[in-house]
Amino acid sequence: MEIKLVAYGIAREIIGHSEMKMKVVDKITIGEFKKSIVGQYPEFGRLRDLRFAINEDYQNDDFVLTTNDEVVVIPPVSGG
Amino acid sequence: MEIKLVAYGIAREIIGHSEMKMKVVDKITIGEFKKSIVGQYPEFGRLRDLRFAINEDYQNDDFVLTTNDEVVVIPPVSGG
Amino acid sequence: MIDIQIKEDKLDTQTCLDAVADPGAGGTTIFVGTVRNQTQGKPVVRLEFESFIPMAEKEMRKIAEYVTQKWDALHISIHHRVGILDVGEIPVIIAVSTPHRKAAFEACEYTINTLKKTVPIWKKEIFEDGEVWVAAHP
Amino acid sequence: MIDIQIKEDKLDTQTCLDAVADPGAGGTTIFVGTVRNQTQGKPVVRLEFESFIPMAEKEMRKIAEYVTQKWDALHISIHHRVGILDVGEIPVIIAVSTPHRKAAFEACEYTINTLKKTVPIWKKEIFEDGEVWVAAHP
Repeated sequence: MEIKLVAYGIAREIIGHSEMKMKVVDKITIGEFKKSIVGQYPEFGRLRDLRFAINEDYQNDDFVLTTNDEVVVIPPVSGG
Repeated sequence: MEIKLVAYGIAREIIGHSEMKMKVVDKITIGEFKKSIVGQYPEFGRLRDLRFAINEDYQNDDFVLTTNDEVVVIPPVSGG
Repeated sequence: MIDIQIKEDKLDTQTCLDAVADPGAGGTTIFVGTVRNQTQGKPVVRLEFESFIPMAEKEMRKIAEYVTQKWDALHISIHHRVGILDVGEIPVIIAVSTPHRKAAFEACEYTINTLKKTVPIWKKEIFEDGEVWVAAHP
Repeated sequence: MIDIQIKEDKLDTQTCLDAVADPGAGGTTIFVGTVRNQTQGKPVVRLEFESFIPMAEKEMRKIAEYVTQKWDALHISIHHRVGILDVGEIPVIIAVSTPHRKAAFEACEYTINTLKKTVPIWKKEIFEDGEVWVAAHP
């Protein structure tokens, strides 16, 4: 299935795009997706943490992705 | 000897004046003066506390008054 | 820099903020006191503040000097109003700038707490049916 | 009342103070963040902030709702700026009004601390010789 990946901050710079379409296995979880993306972009493994948001909410590792989901990569935040 | 008594807030209302000259015994301490004034104006005894300032500083009970000192009665403060 | 003012005019937050601005500041905490519309459920009509001003300024300066040293405050501004204040008006503003934010909160809270204990300023609450010198009695 | 804003325009403290004004407020605490001129001794040229704005607003609202309940806050205003900021400019203002002052300090400090952990906003420090995404690496 296809999902849309959206990236901000250092995640955007690591991926090289702020948005891109990706093919992933059906019913992939956030945890599995995280492993796959860290494999593809090893720099993600060096970050202090890496979270993912769907529907403008942080989602746990066991959250199951659906086709056309917009998955936002949230690198360590530093507002304020 | 004579001193000048200056009173603010509820102390002014208890004494009925903001300033007045008072005769006191020579070398009276703040502690002794406090007893005398509480005796004269019993309402002072009902306050949460009663402090005295000379030269714009709080003074302890053992501070010895000098003639013409300006003694400021400081009832419980409530700024802010 | 220490900025201490006691005055009858209205207080202004931006003025205090400007007084503590510093390129080395990472955080500024401001406390703004306001006259509440009630005390223990009883409607307040207005407040009257009086002060032994030269001593009050001296005591505020003592607090400001302690805060500057203890929390490495860059600047501190303490403005207090005296006279008659209506509900919603501002009797006190305290602004503290520090290199790191935690210190700004601690320093600002210490300042207002200590001001309420040591600075010779007195507040009378005026109710519909009487008046009370705040905190005078146990 | 909860007032959340993320914007490119300059932030204004008086605006946040007005947003939390209340006749029942006994104290208002304001935290004003400022861009420091250095980080660990290294001169900072400017900062760049970016945000996933709809989620950032949602996360700020979660904090504001928690604060309102936990500390009985009357009103809370959280303004955050995005874009390019120079040294001395203000990236964030938080104002909280409460019936009693202690709660205002705790609520305001909790809000800035939590904002820095949960709200999707990212800050890049630009130095003379490079740039760093703040807090990205351990």
